Amino acid sequence: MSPAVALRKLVTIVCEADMESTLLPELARVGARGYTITEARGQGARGVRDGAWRASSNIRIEVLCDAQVAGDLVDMLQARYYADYGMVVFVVDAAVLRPAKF
Amino acid sequence: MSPAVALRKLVTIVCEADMESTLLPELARVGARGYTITEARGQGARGVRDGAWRASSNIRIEVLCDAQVAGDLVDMLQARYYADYGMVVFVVDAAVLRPAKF
Amino acid sequence: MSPAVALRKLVTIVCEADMESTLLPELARVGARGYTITEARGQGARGVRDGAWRASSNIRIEVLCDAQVAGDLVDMLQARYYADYGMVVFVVDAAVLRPAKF
Amino acid sequence: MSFEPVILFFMLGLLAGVVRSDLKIPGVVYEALSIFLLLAIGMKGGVELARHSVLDLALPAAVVVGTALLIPLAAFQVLRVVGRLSRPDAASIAAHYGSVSVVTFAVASSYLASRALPADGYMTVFLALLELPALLVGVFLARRGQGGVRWKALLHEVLAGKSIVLLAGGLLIGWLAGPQGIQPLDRVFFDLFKGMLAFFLLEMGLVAAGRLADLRRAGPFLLVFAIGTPICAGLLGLLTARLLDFSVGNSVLLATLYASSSYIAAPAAMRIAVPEANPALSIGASLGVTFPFNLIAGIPLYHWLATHLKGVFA
Amino acid sequence: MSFEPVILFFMLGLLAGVVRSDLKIPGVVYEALSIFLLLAIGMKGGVELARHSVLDLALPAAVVVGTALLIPLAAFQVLRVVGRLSRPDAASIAAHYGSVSVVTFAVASSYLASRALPADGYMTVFLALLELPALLVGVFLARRGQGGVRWKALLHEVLAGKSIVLLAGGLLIGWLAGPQGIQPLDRVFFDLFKGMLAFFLLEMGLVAAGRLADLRRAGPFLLVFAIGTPICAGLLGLLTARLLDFSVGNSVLLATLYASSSYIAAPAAMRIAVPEANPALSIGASLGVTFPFNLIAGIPLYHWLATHLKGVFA
Amino acid sequence: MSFEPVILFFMLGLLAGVVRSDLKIPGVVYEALSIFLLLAIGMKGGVELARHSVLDLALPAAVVVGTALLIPLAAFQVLRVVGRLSRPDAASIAAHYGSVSVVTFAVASSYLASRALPADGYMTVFLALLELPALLVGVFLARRGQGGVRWKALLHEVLAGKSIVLLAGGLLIGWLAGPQGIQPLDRVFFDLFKGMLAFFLLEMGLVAAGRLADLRRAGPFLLVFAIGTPICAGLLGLLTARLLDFSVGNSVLLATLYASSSYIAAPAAMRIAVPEANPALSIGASLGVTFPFNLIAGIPLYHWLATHLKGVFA
Ligand SMILES: Nc1ncnc2c1ncn2[C@@H]1O[C@H](COP(=O)(O)O)[C@@H](O)[C@H]1O
Ligand SMILES: Nc1ncnc2c1ncn2[C@@H]1O[C@H](COP(=O)(O)O)[C@@H](O)[C@H]1O
Ligand SMILES: Nc1ncnc2c1ncn2[C@@H]1O[C@H](COP(=O)(O)O)[C@@H](O)[C@H]1O
Ligand code: NA
Ligand code: NA
Ligand code: NA
Repeated sequence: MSPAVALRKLVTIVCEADMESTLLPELARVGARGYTITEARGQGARGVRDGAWRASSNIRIEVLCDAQVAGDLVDMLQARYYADYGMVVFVVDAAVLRPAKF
Repeated sequence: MSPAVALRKLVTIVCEADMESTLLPELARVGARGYTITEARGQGARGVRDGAWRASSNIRIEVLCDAQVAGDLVDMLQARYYADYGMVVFVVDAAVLRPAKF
Repeated sequence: MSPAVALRKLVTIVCEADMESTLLPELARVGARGYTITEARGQGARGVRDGAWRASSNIRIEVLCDAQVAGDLVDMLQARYYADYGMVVFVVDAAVLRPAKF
Repeated sequence: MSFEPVILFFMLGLLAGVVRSDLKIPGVVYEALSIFLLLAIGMKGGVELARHSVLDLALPAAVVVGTALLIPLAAFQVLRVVGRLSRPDAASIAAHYGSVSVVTFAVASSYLASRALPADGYMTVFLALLELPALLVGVFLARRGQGGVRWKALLHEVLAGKSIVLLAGGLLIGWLAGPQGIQPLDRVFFDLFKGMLAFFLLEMGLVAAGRLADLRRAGPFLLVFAIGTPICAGLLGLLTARLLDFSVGNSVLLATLYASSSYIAAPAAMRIAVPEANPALSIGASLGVTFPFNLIAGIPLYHWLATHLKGVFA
Repeated sequence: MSFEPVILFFMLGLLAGVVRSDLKIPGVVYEALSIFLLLAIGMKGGVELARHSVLDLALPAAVVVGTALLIPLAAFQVLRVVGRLSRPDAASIAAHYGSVSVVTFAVASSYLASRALPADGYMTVFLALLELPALLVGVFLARRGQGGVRWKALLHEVLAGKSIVLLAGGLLIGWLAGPQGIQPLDRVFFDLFKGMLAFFLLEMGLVAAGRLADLRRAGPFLLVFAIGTPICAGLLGLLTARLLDFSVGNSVLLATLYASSSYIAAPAAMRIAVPEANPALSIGASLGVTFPFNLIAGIPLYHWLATHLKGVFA
Repeated sequence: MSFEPVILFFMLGLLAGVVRSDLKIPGVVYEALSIFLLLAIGMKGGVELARHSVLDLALPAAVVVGTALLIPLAAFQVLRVVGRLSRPDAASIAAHYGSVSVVTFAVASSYLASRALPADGYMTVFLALLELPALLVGVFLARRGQGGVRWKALLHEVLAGKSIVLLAGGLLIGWLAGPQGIQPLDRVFFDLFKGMLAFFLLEMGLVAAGRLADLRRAGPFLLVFAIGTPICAGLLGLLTARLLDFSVGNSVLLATLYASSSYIAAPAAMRIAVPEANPALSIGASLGVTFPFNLIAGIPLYHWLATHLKGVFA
């Protein structure tokens, strides 16, 4: 692949749709420069969330960032939101173009 | 990253939307404790699925689980559904918080 | 996991929804045999894209392919589209069933 | 021949699909419109039903369901013997043609209305009754001698499927509320019906355009089948109507029901119960050929035949 | 008892949910319908408001908002002391019951209309005014002595929330445009109202069916609470109406407002302001029990009480 | 000045966007409403067209398309020379202003209707004809002397684009079906038109609010351009109307077409054909300034001018 490729972290957060307005400023605060959101539904420890109305819909947020920001992001979510909200977070290594962007 | 992080498998299944009611119980049967679904469309060996109506829509199911469940899940899909349905399955390593959850 | 599993690349492209009709033929041209699309919104260097209308919506395209096609795909996107469009591309290793398919 | 204007919307959709327009009607709008149409058709039927004794319908219903079962059985033989299709494919296609199309029925009703030909509201009951049995027959044909059918799951799939729930639910609501009770809802469910049908047909045109390619791959036999079957089934419907001494309007509706093929309930049910069947064949034939054929040529043909058969038999 | 036909749609949705039908109304349709209903209710109120002096409403509004605040305060005590719920859960549920349900109000209006019982359009103003205060009380109860509430963010969340924006915006548009100005929009906002409400109730039935399971887990106390609270709150509403010398129609509407519990604004606001509260409890009680109770039994009950209390007091 | 009430919905949307309300109209609803409006406008025009000879329109159409081409050419010069914008940006913005806005046209029609000012249905034909040419001019200006334009792909993009397909398709359906044939569809396509337009404007207000920020970054030149251009283009439209001896109603509509700038077809076409152009500039100016300007001040201004110019020339 082209020389401009470098490894970064892809952090994916699946959470309640109602958290969007709360979480987005937090992402910026820990240093994320962007995000991508898709609408989702699912099931987990807190039961089925079928997307029939906003209160039972999920969103799936993806953040590409460096390892430092990824760590801070995960720690922040753990410290402030994990206890009270239906939420799943996972981190994957991803090769990106224009690494300076993330 | 925080010490509570551990490696798990992220299994992603892209398949016909009509399979949802059939597949979800199967996931639980092989031991998956949750899943996330997003609506999708696409193209593959069976042609274009443009999402214009249910019969040509796909869904994208993500399951976070341990390697054992991931293996069973993939084997089950292979054995029972691969021959007859438009379906793509791939598995990625993911670092998760609260690993006991998956 | 079953012996039919092999490693491939998962290329994910997040870009403006209006690019869909332009990009899909390009994917085929570099040798991709399929793709999966989900509707998305997000934020990046070019500002917020909130999905309120087509002109501010994103799509998220996933392509499973071998390393060769992945490299060509990323190079093509870099050469022809990166300068002018809001776009993020990342590549992840994925274990797939039926590797001959990709 | 004077055109049903709603059909023009189907043609516009077809054209847009063929010239690869970027016109796309979101899948969600398709869902919402189909819910509206099913409910509205059910309610219209239910309101009319309130004017009749339900018991009077029992015998005609039995006759209609019984003769309609000949359609999937005969279609299966033709598909196997003449078309040399695999057992699952033949069974799945037979199920589609044995079942019914709600939208074709709606277009036929609106065809009759614009010609001031009266038809009875309780015909909707036959619509609801004819959806399920052919699907069961299809699964039975696919699985004969094999076992392994999860009949309970299948029955649940169809009986709790959205088309039966909405049609039967609408019938019940219309029947319970009666004309007076429904009246404040008329503005939505009745006045808007034809416009909504026009939109839905625009969308069906777009979808059908995509199915034509599938069909082209399938060869000429299926094409002939997809036009011959509605004509034969329509004739069977007219004979049954004659037997039951139906009016011309009711006869046209019954012929249309027999001639129409399903593309809402059947594809989903077959995909689950007969997964080896290739949906491109059944949906390509049903939606790509039979649906437009019925809309454009079939309904006027059944009308013409109903008028003339009346004379022959009388 | 003669049935409001729109309620039949709620029951159909409930039934479809209980038999696990594949009938699903896309979330987007839910959003679109709720926007329509909020705007239309606001506009209807605004047009009527143009016929009154706004100042005349100031005193009744103060009384109504004041007495309505007793509901969350009393509910909180009951939930804490009798129900032994945690402080956040008790506060969140209290906020839901102190706030109001727009759809319950709409069904009550349509109940009155089909009985030709007059009610004043400005009742919508109370609807808009009653949504917010109970939410603030709920957050206050949850956080008392703890600090750390971002009141500004919360106020923004609710005041700029879609239900207030659409209700108040609709009121303003109706008021500015007046009956003549609105008239070309009547075909959509007034004529279609009841049919759209029917659709929305179908959807609410599906959603409520899913909530019933949540509630079953919560035990019998919450069930009793979810039926007892609307009755008590409804009585408080009737007393307040009596105090303000309201007509029977207005009294029924006020009682319904007091008795109704929120499931649009409250869940979102509580999720953000009191995240430790379990939404399964508040939504399960509010949507799974109180909403259907008010629709089916509550509104006729408040009507009956309004008619008879009138006699008692007079 | 008496207000078109539909404009209040635009303002409500704008306000909701500015106060960062959580009110969001799903993108799917935007799509569905725009399909409805395009089809309905086309059909209305087609029905009226049936009353005229199409040939009579050929000459005026040529004149209208010809003079309207001056708009993108002049705008390009101004943007290059005065605004010092890059060639692609200037070309893309010029294309937006040379093309037309369907919703602005609809608001002008409804403005005339509520003032009982007659206008001819065939004006819709000009709407359909004016969309495309300016887009071609824009691409030509961007690429002059460079080559590399895929004209075939571009023509297909626009001609098979949803706005042309639906407008032209609606015109054809209305023309083929005629007033009687369309009549059963009136309840949806004509009666609901204004209410649907109101909803769409609510959504446009939300979208426009988001664009204002883009524009602020672009500096004062573009702001002046976005208000000056519609005034000049509107005057050109009035002169053309005078030349063609149009009625006052038709003159207002033509001026509005000239003055309006595209934000459905143009953004998508420019994004593909002139990707180096920054869409924040063209959409910010077109949707953030010119669209609201035309709605609130432009249309009444063109009306006033049309009435007075009539006197001047006569
Ligand atoms: N094992 C899992 N795999 C994938 N997604 C999950 C999993 N568990 C939970 N989720 C998602 O995360 C949301 C919240 O999970 P929970 O907090 O466990 O209820 C669920 O609604 C799912 O969308
Ligand atoms: N190479 C690929 N990359 C990403 N998604 C694919 C690929 N091939 C197939 N898909 C997805 O899987 C669905 C079914 O694939 P198929 O069975 O090959 O038709 C398609 O509609 C796509 O959404
Ligand atoms: N750091 C990031 N993480 C995830 N998605 C991103 C990121 N940056 C940009 N995106 C997505 O890519 C789109 C275009 O990005 P941009 O070109 O930076 O404006 C955005 O609208 C987001 O959906
Ligand atoms: Na049939
Ligand atoms: Na209340
Ligand atoms: Na213009």
